[in-house]
Amino acid sequence: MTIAAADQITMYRNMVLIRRFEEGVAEAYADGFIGGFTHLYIGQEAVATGSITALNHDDYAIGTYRVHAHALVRGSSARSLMAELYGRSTGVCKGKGGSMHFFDLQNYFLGGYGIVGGNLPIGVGAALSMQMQNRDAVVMNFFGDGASNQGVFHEALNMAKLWNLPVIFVCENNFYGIGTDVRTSSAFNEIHKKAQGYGIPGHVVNGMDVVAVREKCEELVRYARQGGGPVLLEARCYRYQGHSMTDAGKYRSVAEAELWKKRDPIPRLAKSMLESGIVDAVRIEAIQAEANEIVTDAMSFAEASPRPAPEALYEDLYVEDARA
Amino acid sequence: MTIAAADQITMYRNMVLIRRFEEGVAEAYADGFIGGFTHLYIGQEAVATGSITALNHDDYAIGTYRVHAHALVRGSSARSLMAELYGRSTGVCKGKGGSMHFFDLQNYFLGGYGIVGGNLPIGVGAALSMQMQNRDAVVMNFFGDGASNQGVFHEALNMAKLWNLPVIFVCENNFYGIGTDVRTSSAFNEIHKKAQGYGIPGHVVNGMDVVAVREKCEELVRYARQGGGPVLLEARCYRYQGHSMTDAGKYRSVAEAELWKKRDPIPRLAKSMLESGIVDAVRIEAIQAEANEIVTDAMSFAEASPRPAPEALYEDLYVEDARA
Amino acid sequence: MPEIRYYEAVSQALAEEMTRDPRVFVLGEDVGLVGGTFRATEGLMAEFGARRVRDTPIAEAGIIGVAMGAAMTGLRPVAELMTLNFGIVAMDQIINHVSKARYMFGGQVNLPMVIRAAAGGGTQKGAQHSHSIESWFVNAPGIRVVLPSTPYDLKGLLKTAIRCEDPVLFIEHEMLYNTKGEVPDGEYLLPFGVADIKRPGRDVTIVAWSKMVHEALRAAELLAIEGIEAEVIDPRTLDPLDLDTILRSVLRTRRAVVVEEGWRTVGVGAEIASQIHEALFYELEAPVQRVGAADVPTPYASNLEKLALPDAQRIVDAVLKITL
Amino acid sequence: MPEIRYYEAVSQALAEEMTRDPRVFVLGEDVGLVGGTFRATEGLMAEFGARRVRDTPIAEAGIIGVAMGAAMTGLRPVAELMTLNFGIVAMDQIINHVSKARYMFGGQVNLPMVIRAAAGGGTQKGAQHSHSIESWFVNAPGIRVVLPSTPYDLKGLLKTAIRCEDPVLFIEHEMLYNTKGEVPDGEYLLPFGVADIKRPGRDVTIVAWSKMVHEALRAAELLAIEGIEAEVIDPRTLDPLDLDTILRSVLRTRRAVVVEEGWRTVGVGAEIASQIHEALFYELEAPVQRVGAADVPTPYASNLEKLALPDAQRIVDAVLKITL
Ligand SMILES: Cc1ncc(C[n+]2csc(CCOP(=O)(O)OP(=O)(O)O)c2C)c(N)n1
Ligand SMILES: Cc1ncc(C[n+]2csc(CCOP(=O)(O)OP(=O)(O)O)c2C)c(N)n1
Ligand SMILES: [Mg+2]
Ligand SMILES: [Mg+2]
Repeated sequence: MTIAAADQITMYRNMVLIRRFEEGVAEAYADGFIGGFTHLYIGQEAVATGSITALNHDDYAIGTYRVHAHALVRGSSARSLMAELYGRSTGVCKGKGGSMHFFDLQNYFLGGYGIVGGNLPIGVGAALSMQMQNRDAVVMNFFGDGASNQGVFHEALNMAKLWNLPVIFVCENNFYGIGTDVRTSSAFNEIHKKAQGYGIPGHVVNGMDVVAVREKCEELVRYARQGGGPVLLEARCYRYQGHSMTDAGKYRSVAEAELWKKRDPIPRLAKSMLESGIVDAVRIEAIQAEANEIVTDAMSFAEASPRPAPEALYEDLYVEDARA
Repeated sequence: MTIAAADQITMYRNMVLIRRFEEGVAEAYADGFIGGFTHLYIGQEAVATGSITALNHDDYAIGTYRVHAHALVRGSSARSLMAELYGRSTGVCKGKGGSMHFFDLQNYFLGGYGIVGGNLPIGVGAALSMQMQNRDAVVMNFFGDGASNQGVFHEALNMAKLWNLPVIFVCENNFYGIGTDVRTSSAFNEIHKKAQGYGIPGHVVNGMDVVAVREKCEELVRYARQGGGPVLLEARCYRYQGHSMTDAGKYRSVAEAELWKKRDPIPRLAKSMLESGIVDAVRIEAIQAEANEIVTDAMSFAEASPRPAPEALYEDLYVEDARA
Repeated sequence: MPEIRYYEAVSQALAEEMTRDPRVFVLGEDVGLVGGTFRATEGLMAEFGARRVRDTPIAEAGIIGVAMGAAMTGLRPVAELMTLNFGIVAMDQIINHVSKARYMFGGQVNLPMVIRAAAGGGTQKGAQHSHSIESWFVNAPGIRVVLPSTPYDLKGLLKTAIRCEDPVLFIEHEMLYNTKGEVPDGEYLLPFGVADIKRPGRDVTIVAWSKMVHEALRAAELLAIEGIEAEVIDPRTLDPLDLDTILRSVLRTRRAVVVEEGWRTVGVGAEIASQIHEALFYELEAPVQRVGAADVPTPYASNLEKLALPDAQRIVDAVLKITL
Repeated sequence: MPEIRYYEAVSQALAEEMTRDPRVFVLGEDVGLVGGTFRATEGLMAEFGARRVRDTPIAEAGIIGVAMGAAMTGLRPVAELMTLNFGIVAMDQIINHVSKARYMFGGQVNLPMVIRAAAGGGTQKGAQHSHSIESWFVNAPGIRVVLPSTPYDLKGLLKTAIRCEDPVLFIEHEMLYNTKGEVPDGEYLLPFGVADIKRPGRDVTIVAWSKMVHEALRAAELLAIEGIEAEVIDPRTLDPLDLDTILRSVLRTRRAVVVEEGWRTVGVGAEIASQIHEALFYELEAPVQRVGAADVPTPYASNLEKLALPDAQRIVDAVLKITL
């Protein structure tokens, strides 16, 4: 166990907060405060938490439309994210982005993108930028199992390797792209092996074990930062909910879901921390209470926040002085 | 040597005809009879010849913008192809396609396409069609080394393997995409190995040796036809001319070009056929004379042919009765 | 007549045509096991099997290319893009391959294929998931463009599309899937290029398609209260466009408003308005008005999205501008 | 003033801006070693090195995504698409990512990037290589669209584009690269959104951009012989569009013709014509005329291509329709 006690507690805090946050989102969605496509992260907490906490503050992360967790771990406030989901002017994107398009430059989060695979070349471009500016920052580039079949995946990995860029490609393999099983979508469904076709080292980790993810990511981040070039990590995990709020997820068996829920990353870490005496039961409860408060506060903040002013409709499209 | 004497002679005929045809094209282009982008095949004759002659008449072939040779070997008449290049109504596409867009359904040639990689998923679709119609035909899908970096390459190979389709992907690796060396464009530049990332068997062959190409392709065509699924062949070759008529090809060293010209596939086959007594010098000359005549005739036929009538401008876009 | 929903009209049309013609098959993301994100292919896999109702990887360019290859070789594919937003990834295959093949190959081959895609905004799906970009496809020749506004129109037009020898882009509106409408029991087809007068009127002509037809009808009711009788024309197909019906109507009303959900600038409305101005300049009482989306990416916040997209009130305002 | 060619104006602008600002860099296919297919980046690699003049694989979606990632993180990329025909492969990255990012992320990030692309037909490049599709990019908000018609305009506008904080699509015409024009020695910038009156006249206003400006000027000369003085206005940037200059001119001439090389149906001409009709309906003597390409894929045969694309004579005919 190479992860310091304090870091383990931080990761536990993050995972509990993510779980509560997503539960709050589900509630608010049901109550009609949140609209559009909303993709929950429940079940996958260990991946965003274990990977992003291995980054420096000024390393970049970029992801998909399932990025509530990633933004939280990067440091965006629950208030600014919940307000975004409520479509309020106090949201992290002033209410213009919504669930799929969180973005927080201050926290080096380069955004959520709704087009499957679309973020991959963009993350590679950020890595090229780091290299050209001789900054030693790395880029963590998240994608799903389904995304690995998109053309841009191929183009992004090839360029990252050609130019030896500091990118950590993190595949969150939850075994489904909406209702399509990875075996139905990928001829070669051991995704970490797809990296071989580009001469990129591919790794696999148990995405339900946050400590394992963290350890592996610290290794890969170091590797990329030291000039080793791109690496790919396949984190095997499972989303408990449907693909989005409107998906019942009938295509998956109850047995399968139950099996995965037994591996839930949150109690798993709690147990190991309790056993190793890093925390006691009181502390665990305190952390959960704290998360509850943060999310409850975020929801009332969001509800109390004003909607964007009508003038906002035409703002933020172009930088003003661009019109010569 | 498993290729019958008659087949060797046929292949020699084809290669000589291709060479003469392309020389005629260069002439006609210089004289202003041919316009647009025109990509010559000189130097690569052994690839189209050795591969396509391994197909049955009702197998399909589909290729890129460098397909004069492929159409000839498929059986399109030199007249119809030259007339197409001259932009005449007697052309294989009535003069509407031009050099990059030969197409000849009667000869099961599914066309030339000008967008790099664009033909790859289309060829896969034709193979799916053969499978669904329970026809035992296969599809030969040509592309270049540069095309292997396009997103659709990734998508096409994945689908071909997922559905176990009868496609032979033939990469004509001439080591350059216009002026870009394969090492500059592909992180993993042993292109036949890219197939591994999809669980597709990858092979490599000397693309300057028509007999070797033919032998390998007979094996691969048999494999695909018998339900083995997709295969990929990398044929290493060289184009003697610039990328297109307007490219001087300064990016390649004279020494490199000279080295490859020493491996010219045409004299190579002539020599081996003479040695094994399949043909005598007289026959060789006769074949060359025959090719000269065919091309000279094609050029005068093309020049004498009428240009498309003005009404042709709006013809062939839609099937008439589609309008309700 | 029985009432069915818009999405049921899709599956009915598909089932009838697949039963009638064994060459018809469906492919796309989650069309099989899941039955379509919008339930439009529900039950088809159970009825026709996984070969004819094929789940694909998330690879839109590949999907369209595969459909094209199949269409050129004896099948009649119906490819689903899930939503047209993702069709942008396949733009090259649609515009540069599917739309051009028949013409550039001199009419040698037909492409009897349908591309089905959901489109439109209005439910807070945000900037990347709310496109109405029919204008691009109407601009590019070679593909028919159909946008049904009711279950009745949808079923009759989709059956016609499947029997059409030319490629058809069939755009369904996401917000209409659950709307109900009467559909006759027996089989029927609706022709392309024939507009439907959804409401007769003498004072002003409103041209609208897809979801905007319903906004236009709502506007017509509001206008009726003011004593203004609006005629609402639904072209149903934008390529081919039934200009005659539109011009005949405007010749009577001498006033016209064109409504579309897509961006106003260089929308299809600009084309129709120009055609009306060119044909009836001296008959018009006032310039043709255009109503379309604000020229910004669709914002997530519900109040901003409402401001961005056209509605009945905006149509009323446009009509009053030229009738008072 | 010294005369230089259009392609030299590109390399001069790039060299000056790269010297001025170390954040500016160039990437694209064959931009380095080869110096650009149209010689537009000649000498840059020698001067600025392979890091700042980067040859890429043939992967347009990847190229645009990489440029976007670099632009969001401190650099100012100039991505070359070789030709806009290949930009269709990257349509999703351009429209759904580059054009939307700033707005959907609530204005948190600027995208100071330029996408350079050659476009246009006229030299028998055939159906897939002759696009003029600026209309799609003017339809979609979030990216500036610039189409210079002379070396002077090109240099001044490209420098402005590189300094612009917003994404710019910079479309160069393939047939203009070798045209010459006077360009001052010293540095100069030309503003976006300011049209240039290329020829003053009192009888009719002709709006044209890119290569069509020269056809319009030729037409104006022919018309002058008939005693008709045409004013030729080159908007130079279509987004932003200088409508004021156009309307002021039409207010004087009371007659207008809009000319574009792209397909006439739903072209930018439809938008400009509609704007003129809406603003000056009661001042116009006749409906605004539109001249554009025939609504078919560009045919290869020289005589058909000539019929498909607009020219001076077609412009003259359009003017005579409304002046006699
Ligand atoms: C290009 C594109 N095609 C289709 C979609 C619709 N879609 C949204 S998410 C999704 C599944 C993606 O699966 P995966 O990559 O495994 O990510 P996950 O949702 O499992 O996290 C699909 C098909 C899309 N957003 N973009
Ligand atoms: C999508 C796309 N990008 C760029 C081009 C321009 N282009 C035409 S051929 C070519 C090089 C292709 O190289 P390769 O695949 O090796 O084929 P080769 O020309 O060597 O036969 C390029 C970049 C194109 N036609 N299509
Ligand atoms: Mg998944
Ligand atoms: Mg090559």
